[in-house]
Amino acid sequence: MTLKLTKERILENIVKGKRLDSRKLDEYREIRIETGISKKAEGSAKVTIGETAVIAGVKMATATPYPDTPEEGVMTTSAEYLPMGAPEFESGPPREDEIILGRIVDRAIRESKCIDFEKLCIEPKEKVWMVFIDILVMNHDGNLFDACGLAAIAALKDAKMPVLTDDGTVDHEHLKGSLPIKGTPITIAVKCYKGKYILDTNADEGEAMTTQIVVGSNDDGTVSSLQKCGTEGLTKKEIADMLKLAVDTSKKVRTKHFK
Amino acid sequence: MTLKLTKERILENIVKGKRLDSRKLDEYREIRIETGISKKAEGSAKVTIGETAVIAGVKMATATPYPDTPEEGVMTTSAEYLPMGAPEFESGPPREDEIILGRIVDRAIRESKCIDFEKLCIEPKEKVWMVFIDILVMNHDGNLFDACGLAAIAALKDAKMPVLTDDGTVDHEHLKGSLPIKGTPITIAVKCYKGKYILDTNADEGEAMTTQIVVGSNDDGTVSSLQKCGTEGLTKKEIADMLKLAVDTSKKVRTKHFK
Amino acid sequence: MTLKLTKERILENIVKGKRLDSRKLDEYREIRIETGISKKAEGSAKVTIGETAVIAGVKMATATPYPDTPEEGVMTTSAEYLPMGAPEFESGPPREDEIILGRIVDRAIRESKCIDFEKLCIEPKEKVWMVFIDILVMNHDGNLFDACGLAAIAALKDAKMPVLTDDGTVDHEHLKGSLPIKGTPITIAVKCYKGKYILDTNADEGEAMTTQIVVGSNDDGTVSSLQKCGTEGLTKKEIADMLKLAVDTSKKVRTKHFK
Amino acid sequence: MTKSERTDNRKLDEIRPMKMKIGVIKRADGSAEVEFGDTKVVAAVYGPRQIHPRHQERPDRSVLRCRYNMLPFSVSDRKRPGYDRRSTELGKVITESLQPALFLEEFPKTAIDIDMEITQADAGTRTTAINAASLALAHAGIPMRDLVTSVAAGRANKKLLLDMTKEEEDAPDAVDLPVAMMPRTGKITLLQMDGIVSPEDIEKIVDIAEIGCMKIYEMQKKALLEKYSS
Amino acid sequence: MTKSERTDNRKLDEIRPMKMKIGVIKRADGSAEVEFGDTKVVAAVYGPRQIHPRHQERPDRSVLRCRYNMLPFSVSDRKRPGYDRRSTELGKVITESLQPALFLEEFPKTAIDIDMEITQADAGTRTTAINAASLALAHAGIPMRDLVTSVAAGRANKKLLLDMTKEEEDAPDAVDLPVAMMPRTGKITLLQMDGIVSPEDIEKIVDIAEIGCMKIYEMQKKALLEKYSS
Amino acid sequence: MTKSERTDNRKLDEIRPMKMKIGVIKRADGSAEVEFGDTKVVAAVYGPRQIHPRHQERPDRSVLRCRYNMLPFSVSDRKRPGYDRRSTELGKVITESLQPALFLEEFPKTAIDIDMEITQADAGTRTTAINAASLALAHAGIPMRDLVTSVAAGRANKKLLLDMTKEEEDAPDAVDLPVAMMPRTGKITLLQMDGIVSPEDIEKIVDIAEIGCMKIYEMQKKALLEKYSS
Repeated sequence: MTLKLTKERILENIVKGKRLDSRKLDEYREIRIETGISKKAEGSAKVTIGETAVIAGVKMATATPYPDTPEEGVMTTSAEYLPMGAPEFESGPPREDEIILGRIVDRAIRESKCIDFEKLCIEPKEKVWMVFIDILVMNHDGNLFDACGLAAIAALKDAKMPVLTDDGTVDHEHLKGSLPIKGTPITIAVKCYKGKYILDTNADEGEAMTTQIVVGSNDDGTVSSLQKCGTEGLTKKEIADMLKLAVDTSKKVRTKHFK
Repeated sequence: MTLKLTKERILENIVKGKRLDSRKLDEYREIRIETGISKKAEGSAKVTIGETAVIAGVKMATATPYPDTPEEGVMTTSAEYLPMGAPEFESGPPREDEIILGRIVDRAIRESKCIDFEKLCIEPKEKVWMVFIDILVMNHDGNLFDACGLAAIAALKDAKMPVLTDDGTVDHEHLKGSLPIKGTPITIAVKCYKGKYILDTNADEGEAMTTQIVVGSNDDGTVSSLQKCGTEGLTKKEIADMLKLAVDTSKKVRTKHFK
Repeated sequence: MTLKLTKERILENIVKGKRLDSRKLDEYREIRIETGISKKAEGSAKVTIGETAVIAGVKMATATPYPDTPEEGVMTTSAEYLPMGAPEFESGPPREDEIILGRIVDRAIRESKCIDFEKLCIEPKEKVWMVFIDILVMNHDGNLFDACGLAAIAALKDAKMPVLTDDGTVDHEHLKGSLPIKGTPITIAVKCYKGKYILDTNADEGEAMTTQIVVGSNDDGTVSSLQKCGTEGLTKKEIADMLKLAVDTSKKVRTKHFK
Repeated sequence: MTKSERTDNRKLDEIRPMKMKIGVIKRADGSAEVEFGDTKVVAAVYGPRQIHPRHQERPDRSVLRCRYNMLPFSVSDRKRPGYDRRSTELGKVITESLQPALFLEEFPKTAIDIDMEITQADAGTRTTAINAASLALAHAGIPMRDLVTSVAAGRANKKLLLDMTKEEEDAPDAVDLPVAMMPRTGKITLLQMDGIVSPEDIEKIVDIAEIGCMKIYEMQKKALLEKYSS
Repeated sequence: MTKSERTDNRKLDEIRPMKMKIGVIKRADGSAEVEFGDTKVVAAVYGPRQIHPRHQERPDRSVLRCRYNMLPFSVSDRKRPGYDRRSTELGKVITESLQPALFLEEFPKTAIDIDMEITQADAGTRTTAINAASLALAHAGIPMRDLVTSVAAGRANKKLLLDMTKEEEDAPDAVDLPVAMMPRTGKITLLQMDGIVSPEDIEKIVDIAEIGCMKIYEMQKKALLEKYSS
Repeated sequence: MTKSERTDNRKLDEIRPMKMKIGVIKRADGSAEVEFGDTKVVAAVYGPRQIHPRHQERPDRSVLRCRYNMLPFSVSDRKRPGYDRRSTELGKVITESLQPALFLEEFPKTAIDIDMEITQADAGTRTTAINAASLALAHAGIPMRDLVTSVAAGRANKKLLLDMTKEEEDAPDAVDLPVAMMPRTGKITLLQMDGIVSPEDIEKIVDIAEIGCMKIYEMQKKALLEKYSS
């Protein structure tokens, strides 16, 4: 846990527009995205932002559709902190933070409608494809929302369809064709402290400042998911500013890393 | 938890035939039964006895019958202490007390044969109605057995049948006809302390005196479930007396509250 | 837990080739095997080695075969410490030791191919017999691997097949014919301390010496499962010696107790 | 705004009928029941009190713990009792929406526990739970910077709407945006959203939600006043 | 009472054959195995001893903890290992049936743990478990006011019966009423019942159960005498 | 030994290509990633450090705790997250294969935690995990008697082989025997086996595994040297 003194120094600097690692408030650490990092997955990606490292893998299986969407495939996303990711992470049932992380990334993907679920129908009412996105935090140095969101979409775009054999089992060895993915939703977290907006907080900064909005936005500049987190309230103006910053940032990230 | 002094005062008074709230030993606090308290349930009821408050809801679903009763519907009852019900209640897996409470109410309903399970058969061996009775303790001021038993039967009598649609799903929006309920089993707990019999103990009294029999009895005066609880033994005479008191009391409650 | 002094005395004696109960290093306590100890099981056995006592029961049910062995029955083995078995045993989810114990016995049975799984096929791809072997430690005085292994194979050899009725349910009351068991795999644990090999350690000895190999071997002298346990390494020579001792001992046990 | 063709004939910026009842759970330190259309929530507060398990204790502040729970019969298809990911998320989100209004640092080493039970679930369970919890906190006498007030606004069939119905939430272009705020300062403490929308429309929808919050705020104050004047 | 047409040719007030063996679990402080017809139970006692987890400790008495557990192969269809609601209930009910016989206040801050394992289940597992546990407590040298003795009586095919078989329990008019008592004082410590019956018949059935208890009590005393005279 | 008809054209005593990378997890005290054919494992070490939960603390030594975990997408059919019996067993077996190399008694009251995550699973996940963990321990600066080195040997299609492929493991006569050792003393710390084989052949297979271990040992030393010389 961050020492109280470190926390105070971080906040004093933020007020002056400065950061301890001399980045600007809206400056990212280096982002790297590598796909195809696990041969067994239908799709996979490793994302590093500075020293934060997460991996995501996509697996497919057949499932029964929900009664109210009988012709659509289904999706489930989970995020987990691996014990190796930080000294305080522990093996065990998912913690509150992991559940929130998973659900926010899930919504950013789901609500953007970037997965064409109708193309994942095998037989209406009976059988559809289920897409599992599993995200693992391997090294935690802050900004997990951005990193996990990037890993999820990168793994989806990397994924190939497995083959359904005649006897109904799934052949994961012979993949063919991509998953039906249209668009590239990007999740950006913007923190706020005394009227300053900060991007890409590292682990210490993230503990010092919790209040943020996490925004999932799309190629055309629309927003498809939004969540305020943290222990302080925000004014309408702050929210409007942060929203704009998130959408602008997502465009830059999309252009740079997904062409 | 009741202070030791309170406990001693309660017991000293009971021996003299008195109670701290000046009720007679066999006198109830006011009982109120309100049905239809949740629109989403097939049937529901709220029961208050003094400051004790419980609610029960009935939901129906389709299920496979048990192999040994292929033409009968099934039922399951659970009782849960909500964290709001008392300072010492906690969220978590069901505690021993909750399990006992649920099982005693379950048996009182089940053994009375008040639910006509044969009428809940949809297709022999294949599909029957399953009746879920969920009982929640919202405020605990003693005598949960009586309150939960009343809530369960009141919710059952309030319940309407959902409609089974042509494609086999259950339509909970259009209910029609009552559940096949015949009779009104009533659960009454009678406590015993040094030869005195006490009805409707409040929370403090309930902690001071644990030895009791809980009796489920029917419109015709028969008994269909019986359980001794608590840390002391009872003589045969005490049991016979308490049994009579329970059956007589159940008649009064039935007449007054279920016409 | 063994007192430190007892532990030291045990080890000092072992080095001299002696044991506190004056057995030779390779000498067993009396082994007794009794079968048919639970009428409700398809097969059952109680094994005592000195004061160690375990019971095992075999139950059968129908199940779906694994996709890669559509014409073979399936098996599952579990071992559990009953709270009565030792002061330190507790009720609860299975402990690491219990899981290891169950898995080693499972492998000794499974890998020996002593169960003819093809004869447990009812309908290819659809329905096969599932064999449950449940082993319970009733009194723990060491050498649980040998005792549980013996109980498992004795219960299997005692087991009769239940009857599959016309409507697909299992009739456990009318058993007929034995389970298709060929051969008698025997599990033997050999401990090693400073170059000495010790068989059948009691509870105190077992705590003083943890390093061992557990060997499952067959009627023809072949080995079908092998596992090193404990906190010290072993040389190749030690392993070869212990392996031979285990196989030789298994022959004696098989001859004496299974004719 | 004018009268619309909303399924339940409400105006675009009109909320469903709301009822508030304070002091419904006798043993709790504070409690309230709020009905909002067909949604019904009971909230009860215990605390500040000693914290269990002890390792959750904080030396410098009270720990606010919120439980959001749907009763098994509060929905069409019976909900299995016990926690799921959704209730864990909502417990956390509600905690963070109430926390800015509290002076947690004044009660170090304690817990403030809020239990919110959904007895009937229609649209708006989380916002109704926040409104009920806020009243329960006030009823428990826990000092607050302001009441927290919550309602959702959104878009359906190309119209921006306050307090959408379940049917409106199913519109193909539906956007649902629950908001909680402290009306006195205008600080927003809950903001979630699903559905595709422009940043500009988000601002407009938040404005509409604010209108709703102000109405509910008046009702909350009135309910408290009635409780204490009676 | 006279000879009946009971499925197993017993008289109406005759119990199934019962065997008792004391001292079957070496490491336990006390133990016993009881066979009752085709029901078989092993009970073992540890304690009074230090209590884990510590928060269960009571400053003024020992805590009696009973585990009732059916082994997976003790029933026709394999029972999954682990607790269910029925075993939790029976553990509690058995605890309360034994507790009146013990002087728990003489061993403050300790636990007395009884593990009862059903190795073969036919009618009467809970009553047999109580009989076995009672012997195990005596064998452990734990002071008792009296042995606790248990058996069920009931009604089947219009006859009141002692110790019903599984078949008799399936009669359309079946009533099953397990009883435990301390024979010296006649105090009843277990009483449960399922099935529709008049209060008067309950009294008669309890009388029949009492006859059975007295017989078992003699067998328990004899078994203990033999154990200690050998 | 000579060139064989092995599915992947390796010689009988040839291992799959192996890559080692040290220091891959920044926050850990030590870490390494090892690729072995299509198997990939990341291992990270924290410790010696204070132990939680405290009741696991040992007054006279450090407690080594190893977690072996397959990521959900590391296998063809997605693996549900969470522990199963297999991972519990492998955690224990790996702990016992590493423990002989450590001086646990020098760090009383602490824990040394190793997390091994299988990111891609082909043949040999447990042996690869041991090789990675051993490097991670060295990287963490934890004193060791020797590196622990691990590989499997076995039999397929009547041939004794080093480092079998998944296909070879499916041969009707397949025997798979994973071994770990401390090469300096030749002490074997992991030995498991499935499949029917004579005791004599076991000795031969262990000899083959030893050849593989010596090769990997050289690679491990080289990887560490490169890390510290760079």
